[in-house]
Amino acid sequence: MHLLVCGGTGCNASRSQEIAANLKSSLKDNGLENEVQVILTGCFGFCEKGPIVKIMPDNTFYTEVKPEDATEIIMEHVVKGRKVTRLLYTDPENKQHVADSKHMGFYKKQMRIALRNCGYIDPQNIEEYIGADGYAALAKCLGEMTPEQVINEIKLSGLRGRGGGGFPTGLKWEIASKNHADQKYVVCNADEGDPGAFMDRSILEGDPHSVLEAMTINGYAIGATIGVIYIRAEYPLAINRLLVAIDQAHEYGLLGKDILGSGFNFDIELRYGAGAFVCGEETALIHSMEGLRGEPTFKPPFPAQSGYNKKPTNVNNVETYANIPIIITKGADWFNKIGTEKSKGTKVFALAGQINNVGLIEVPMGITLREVVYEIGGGIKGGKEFKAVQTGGPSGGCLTTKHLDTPIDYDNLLASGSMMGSGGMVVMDETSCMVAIAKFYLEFTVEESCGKCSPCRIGNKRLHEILEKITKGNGTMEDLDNLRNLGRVIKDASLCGLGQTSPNPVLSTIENFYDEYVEHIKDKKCRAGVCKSLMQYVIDQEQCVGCTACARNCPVNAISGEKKMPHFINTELCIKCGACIEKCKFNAISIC
Amino acid sequence: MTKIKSLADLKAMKQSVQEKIDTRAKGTAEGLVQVKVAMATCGIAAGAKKVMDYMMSETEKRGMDVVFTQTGCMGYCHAEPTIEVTLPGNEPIVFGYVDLKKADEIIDKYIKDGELVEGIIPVNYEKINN
Amino acid sequence: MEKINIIIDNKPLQVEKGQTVLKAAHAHGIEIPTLCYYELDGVKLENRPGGCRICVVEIEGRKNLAPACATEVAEGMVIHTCSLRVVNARRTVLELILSDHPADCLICPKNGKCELQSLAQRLGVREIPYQGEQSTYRKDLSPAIIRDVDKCVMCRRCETVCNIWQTVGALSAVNRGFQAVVAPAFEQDLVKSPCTYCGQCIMACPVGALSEVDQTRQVITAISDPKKTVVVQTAPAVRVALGEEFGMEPGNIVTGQMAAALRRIGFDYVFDTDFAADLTIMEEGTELLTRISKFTQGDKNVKLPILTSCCPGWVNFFETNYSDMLDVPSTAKSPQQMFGAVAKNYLTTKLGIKREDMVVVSIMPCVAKKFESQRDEFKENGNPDVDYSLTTRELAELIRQFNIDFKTLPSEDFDNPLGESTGAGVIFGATGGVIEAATRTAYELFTGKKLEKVDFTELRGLEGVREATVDFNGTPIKIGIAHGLSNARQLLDQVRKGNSGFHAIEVMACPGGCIGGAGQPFHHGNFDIIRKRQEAIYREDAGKPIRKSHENPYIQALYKEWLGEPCGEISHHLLHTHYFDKSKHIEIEG
Amino acid sequence: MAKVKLAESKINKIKEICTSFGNKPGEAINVLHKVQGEFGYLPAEVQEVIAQELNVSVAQIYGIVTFYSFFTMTPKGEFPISVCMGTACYVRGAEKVLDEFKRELKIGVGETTPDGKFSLNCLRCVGACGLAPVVLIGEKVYGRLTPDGVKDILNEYRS
Repeated sequence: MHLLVCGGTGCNASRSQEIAANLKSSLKDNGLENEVQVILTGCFGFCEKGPIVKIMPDNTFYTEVKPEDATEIIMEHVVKGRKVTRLLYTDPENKQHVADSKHMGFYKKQMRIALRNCGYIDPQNIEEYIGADGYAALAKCLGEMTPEQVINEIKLSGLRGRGGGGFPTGLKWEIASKNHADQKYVVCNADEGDPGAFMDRSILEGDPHSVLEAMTINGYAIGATIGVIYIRAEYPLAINRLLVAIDQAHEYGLLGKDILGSGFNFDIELRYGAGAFVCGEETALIHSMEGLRGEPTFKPPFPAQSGYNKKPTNVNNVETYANIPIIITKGADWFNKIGTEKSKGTKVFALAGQINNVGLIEVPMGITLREVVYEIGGGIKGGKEFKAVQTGGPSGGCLTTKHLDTPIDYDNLLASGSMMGSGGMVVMDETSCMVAIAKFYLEFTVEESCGKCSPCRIGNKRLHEILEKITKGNGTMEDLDNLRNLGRVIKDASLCGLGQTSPNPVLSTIENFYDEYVEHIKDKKCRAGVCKSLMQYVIDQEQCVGCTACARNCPVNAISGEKKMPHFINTELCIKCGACIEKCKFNAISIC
Repeated sequence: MTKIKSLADLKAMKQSVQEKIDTRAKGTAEGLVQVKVAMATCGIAAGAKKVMDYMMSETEKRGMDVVFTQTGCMGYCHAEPTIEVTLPGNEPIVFGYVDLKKADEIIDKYIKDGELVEGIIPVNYEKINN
Repeated sequence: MEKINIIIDNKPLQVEKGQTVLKAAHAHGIEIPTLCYYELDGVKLENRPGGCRICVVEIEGRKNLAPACATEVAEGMVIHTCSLRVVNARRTVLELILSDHPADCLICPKNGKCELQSLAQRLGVREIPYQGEQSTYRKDLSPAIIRDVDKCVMCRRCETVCNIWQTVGALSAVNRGFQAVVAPAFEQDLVKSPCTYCGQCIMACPVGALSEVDQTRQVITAISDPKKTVVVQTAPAVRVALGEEFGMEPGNIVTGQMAAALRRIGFDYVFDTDFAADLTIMEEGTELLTRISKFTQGDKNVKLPILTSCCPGWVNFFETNYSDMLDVPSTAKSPQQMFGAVAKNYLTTKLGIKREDMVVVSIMPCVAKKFESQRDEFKENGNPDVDYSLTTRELAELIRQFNIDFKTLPSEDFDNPLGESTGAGVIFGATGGVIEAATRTAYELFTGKKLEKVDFTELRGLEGVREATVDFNGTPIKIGIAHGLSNARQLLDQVRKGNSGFHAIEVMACPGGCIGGAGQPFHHGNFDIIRKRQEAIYREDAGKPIRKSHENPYIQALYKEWLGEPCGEISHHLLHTHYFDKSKHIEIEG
Repeated sequence: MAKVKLAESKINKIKEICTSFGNKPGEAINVLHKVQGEFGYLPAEVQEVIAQELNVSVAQIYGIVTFYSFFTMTPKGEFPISVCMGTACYVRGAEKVLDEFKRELKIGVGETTPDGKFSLNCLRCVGACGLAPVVLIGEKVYGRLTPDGVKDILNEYRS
C-alpha cells in the first residue's frame, strides 16, 4: 500500500510536509512502516481542495487534509480498512462523497482529443498509430463515404479552426471543394510562431500520423492530391518525426498512389518557414511557400479560390487537423456534444508563466479560467496573487480576475477583448507590470510586422514608442487617448490579421488595468517593480550590516560604504539590474 | 512493396498491433515492464535521451525485462524529463524530474519491487477510448 | 457589361460587375483618395498592394475597413466612403505616414507634384500627433537617378514597375516592419545594380524618394559663360508634352514656343534632335538593308534581326541581360549622341570654334539619356559629345526661372543646319515610330520605288508586343515592336533561341515610347495623357511637308558635304558605337 | 562586366543545391535554408550565385533574406547563443539572463565576440516553455536558467 501526499507548491504551503511526517510516525506507531510507504508527489492539480492524500491501490482521494488527520487516516483506513468519509471529496452536483478518485469530475476537466496519442504511442512507429485506431478514419472516408459526406460530417461536428480566427473548418473545406481546378492543394499550417504556444509542435512530435491522416482525408474531401506542411525551421525534432512518418506512410501504402485500393492518390511534402510570424496568416504563408517574401495579400480572393500556385488551397493548422480523424471515427454527434454552443470540442492550451503546472493541457471549450488556473494549473507559483492571463499571444489580450468564471470559448474571449489565438496561456502574478507586458508584445509585433501596410508598419511602432515613453515615466494622459485611437485605427484599417489584432494587448490592458497606466503616468510608479526607470534602489540603513556583498557584486560600482557600516547606492550610477538585491542576505535593499 | 493495400489489410494490422499492445499493457507475457519516455523537445532538452539510454543499459545490466518506448509530450512540461512506468497488472505511474539518480531509484525500487518513490506526477486527465 | 446594384454614401448606383469599389465610385463622381494605387491602363500595368490603407472604406457587414482599390463590388453592397469611422481612420493613417516622412517639402524635388503633399492638403492635416522615430537611409546618387528613401512610403509602385513592367529587377522590398524599404540588392547604390536608368520608378514614385539628377544649374552656368557656345537639341517627344507643365491640355504641340523659349533662355543655337533622328534612319536603315542582303546571300556572319539602339534604357538592358547577343543591335548611335557627335565635330569646324568651347545640351523626355551622355565611349579626351541632358521637366523649370510666360510666347523656328527634320524624325517619340521611319526609307532604298502610303498604321498602337510584315515589293519583311522591357524580353528570348524570324525589332523601354518617358511631365498614372501625346506625335508627322528621312535636304547636304555615304568611313567613327558586357560573371576566387 | 568572386567549391555546392531543387524560383527559400545550413550564413556573393542559378534578381533574393529572421548575412560565432524571448521565458526572467550574457561576453544582440567564439541572438519561442527561461547554444538547450548560471555555461565552452 502507498500513501501519496501531494508535494505541490500549494499543498506544501498548507503543510503537506507535516502531513507526510505525521503519517509516517503514525505508521511506525502501528509497526506498519515497512508495509506501507508514504510518498510525496508532484501537484495533483487540485489545489483548491488541497492538501491531497491519495491511497493506492484503492484510489481513495482525501481532500483538505490537515496534519492532525494523519492518525485517523492510518487508524481507520490503513489499519481497519474503513474510509474516512469526512475527508472524501464531495461531488458539488449531487453532494455525494466520492470514494474512488476515478469517478471524480475533476478528471474530466481535461479531455485529450487532439492530444489523444501524445504520450501514449511511439510517434516513430506507424504500427502503434494503427494500433490506436490510426488510419481507420481514412479507411472509412475512402471506403464508405463520398467527399460530400466527409465535408458534411466535419460541418456537423462544428469544428472551428484552432489556429486563431476560428473559422468553421467544414465550411472552409466546402468552399475549396466547390472551386474547380486541375490541381488543388491541402496545406497544414505548422508555422507556430506565437511566443508561448507549442501545442502544434507537441502534436507533430508526439503524433505526426494523425496530421498526415487528416490531410489525406482533407485532400479526398476537396479533391486535392498534394498536401504541403509549412513548418517552422526552428522545430528540427518535429520535422524529423514528420519525415519519418511520411516515409512510413508511404511504405505502408497510406500515402502515395491508390491508397487502400481506392484509386485515390495523395502525397505530402514539407516546406520550411524561416522565422516570420506573419507567415501564420494564410496568404502570407502561401507566398512564403512560393519562395517569396511572406507578405499577406488582401482577401478576397481567398486561398480556397486562388491560393498556392494560384490554385484552390485549403489551409488548416496542426491542431485542427489532429481533431479530424477522431471526428470521422467517432462521428460528428460525439464531437459536437463536447464544448459550448458555438465552440465545439476541446482546445489545447500551453499553460505557461507564473503557474505551478506549466504544461500542455487540453480542455473542453467552456471550461472556466478558474478551473484552468487553480485546478489544472495548480495555482500561482509561490502562492502569489493571480493578476492576469494573457491568451492569444501578441494578437490577444489579458483576462483578469473578473474573467475567472467566464467560460472559455471563441466568442467569449473575443468579447473580453482577447482571442483564442493558437492557445498560448501565460499566467501572470503581481510581479508582472501590465504596461510592460503590453510593451513586450508590441515589441514583438513591431519586429514581426511585414511592413506592407502603413497602419501596422508605422502605427505599431508609434504604439510601442508611446508605451516606452510611459514606462520611462514621461507619459501624459493624452498618450492614453492616442494609444486608444491609434489602436482602434490599426485594428480597423490594417491589411491582415496580424495588424488587425496587434493592438489588443495594449487596448485590453488599458481597459482592464487603467489604474496601472495612470500610476505610471501621474505617480511615476510601477507597482510591479518592473519598469526600471520608475524605480529606485535603496539600502535600509537599519538592516544593512555592511557585509559588502552588494558592493562587490554591483556591475557599475554604484554602491559604496565602509566594511561593517551601512552602504549607500548612488542612484545616478545605478542601472537597476537587481544584482545587489539577489546578493543581499539581510533583505536590506528595497525598490521604491 | 506497400504493406497495406486495402481496408482489410489495415484492420488486420490494427488487430495484431492491438494484441501486441494489450499483451504489453496487461503484462501477461512474463511480467514485462513497460517504460515510456516523453521525447518531445522539452523532454529531450531536459535530458530525456540520457535518462532513457541510462535506464536501458542499467536494466539490461541487471537482467531486468523492460521494454522502452519513446513517446510524445505528456503535457507535464514543468516536470521534464518525465517517464511513465507500467508494472504488470498495475496502473501506469508517471515520474517527473527524472535525472540519473532518480532513474536508479526508480529501477531499484519501483521496477524491481513495486515500491513507489518520490517524484510521482499525478495524472490529471482521462484518456478517451478510440 | 453586366450591371449590379450597390449603394455608395447612401446613393443607390448601378455599376459594372467586377469593378473595384474605387472605380465604381469614380465612375459616379466619388473620388476616393489613394496613395499606393498606380495604374497605367494602356499597358495593363497595375500596382495595388492594398498597403497604404488611404483608400479604405466601410462596407456594411464587414468587420474591418476595406481598401477600395482592391475590393470588388458585389450585388447589394453598401459602402460608406466618408463615414466618421472612415474619415478618422484615413486621417490617422495619413498622419502615421507623415510621421515617418521628412517634412522638407520646400526643397523636395517633388514639391508641388507630390501625391502625399496633395493628400495632406486634401485631408486638411495641420499637425501630426504621432511623432516618433523616422527611418533613415543613405542617399544614393547615380548618374541619372537619385534615391532618397527616407521619403519612401512603401507604396511599392517602383518595385512593380521595375520588376513587372521592366523585368529589370534592380529593386525589391527589403527588410521588414518599420525598416522595410524598397532598395537594390544589399542596399547598395543603383550603379551596382542592373538598373537601366529608364526612370519609370521616378514616374511611379508618388513622393520624392526617387528623382532625376538635376543639371539645370550647370546649364545656366554654361549659358552665362561668354566663352562658350551653347547648343541645344530637343527630342521629338518633348514638344508634345512640355505644354502640360504650363497648364496646357495634354496633346498640345508646342514646338514653336519651345524653340522661342530656348532662345530666350540664352542658348546660342536651338536645334532639333529630330534632325539627328533622320540621320539615325540613314545609318540604321542602311545597316538593316546591308544585313538583309548579306543574309539572303547566305553570309553566316550576319545577324538578323537588327535591333534598334536609340533607347538608352534598352541599350543598358541588353548589355546587362543579353551580353551574349551584343552583335545583334544596330551599331548606330542614338539620335542624342549622333547629334552630339555632329555638333562637336562638324558644327565646331563650321563655326570655327574649339570643341572645348562648345557645350551641347539636350532636352530629353528621358532620364537614361543623362547616363548615356556620360558614357566614356561618347567622350573625346574626357569631353562629352553631349555635355548635359535635361528632362522635359527640367526645361520647364528653366523656362519658369527665366520669367518666360510660355503660354503666350510666339512661335519661332529652329536654327539651321541641324534644325530641319522630317515627319519620320518626329515619330521617333512614339512606340513603333523608329521602325516606321526606318521602313519609309528602307522601302524606297530597297525597292527603288516611291512609297505610295507613308503611314504604316500596322506598326502603331499600344500593344506591348506587336508584329507586322511589310511587303518590300515581294520580299516580306517581318518587324517586331516592343515597348516596356518585359515585352522586349519576350522578343529577345525568341531571338536568342534563333527562331524568331524577325528582320528588325524596335524596342523602347517606356510605356508608349518616349512620349511616356521618365523625363516627361508627371502623369500620375493617367494614361489618357500618354494617349494624347501619341496622337499629337502623329499629328505633327502628318503636318510635315517631308515625311521621309532620306528626303531631308539638310541630311542630304550633310552627307554630300561631310559624311560621304551612310555607314561610310566617317559615320563608322562618329555615328556608330559598340556595346559592353555588363552582365554579372561568377568567377572562381583564388 | 561585374564580377562576383567565390571559391570554386562553394560555387559548385550552391549549384548542386539549386539543381537539387530543379532551379525553380519558387524553391528560393528551400535553397537558402540548405545553403545557409552549408555555409552558416548567406554573404552577398552567395546570394548572387543563387540568384543567377534560380534566374531571379539578386534584389529579390536579398529581399527574401532580409525578410526572414532565420537567414543571416553575418557569420555566427563558433558557439551561437540564442536566448529565447518568448512570452513564457520573458515573464520568467529571460531579459535578465540576456543581460548577463551581454555583460559576460561584452557584446550586444546580433554581435559576435572578437575571437569569433560566441555570437548572441534572441529568438522567439523554441517551444520549451516548461523549461523557461531557455537558452540555446548551438543545438543544445539549457533550461531553467538564472543569471547566476550564465558564467558556468559559458565556461563549458571557453576552454
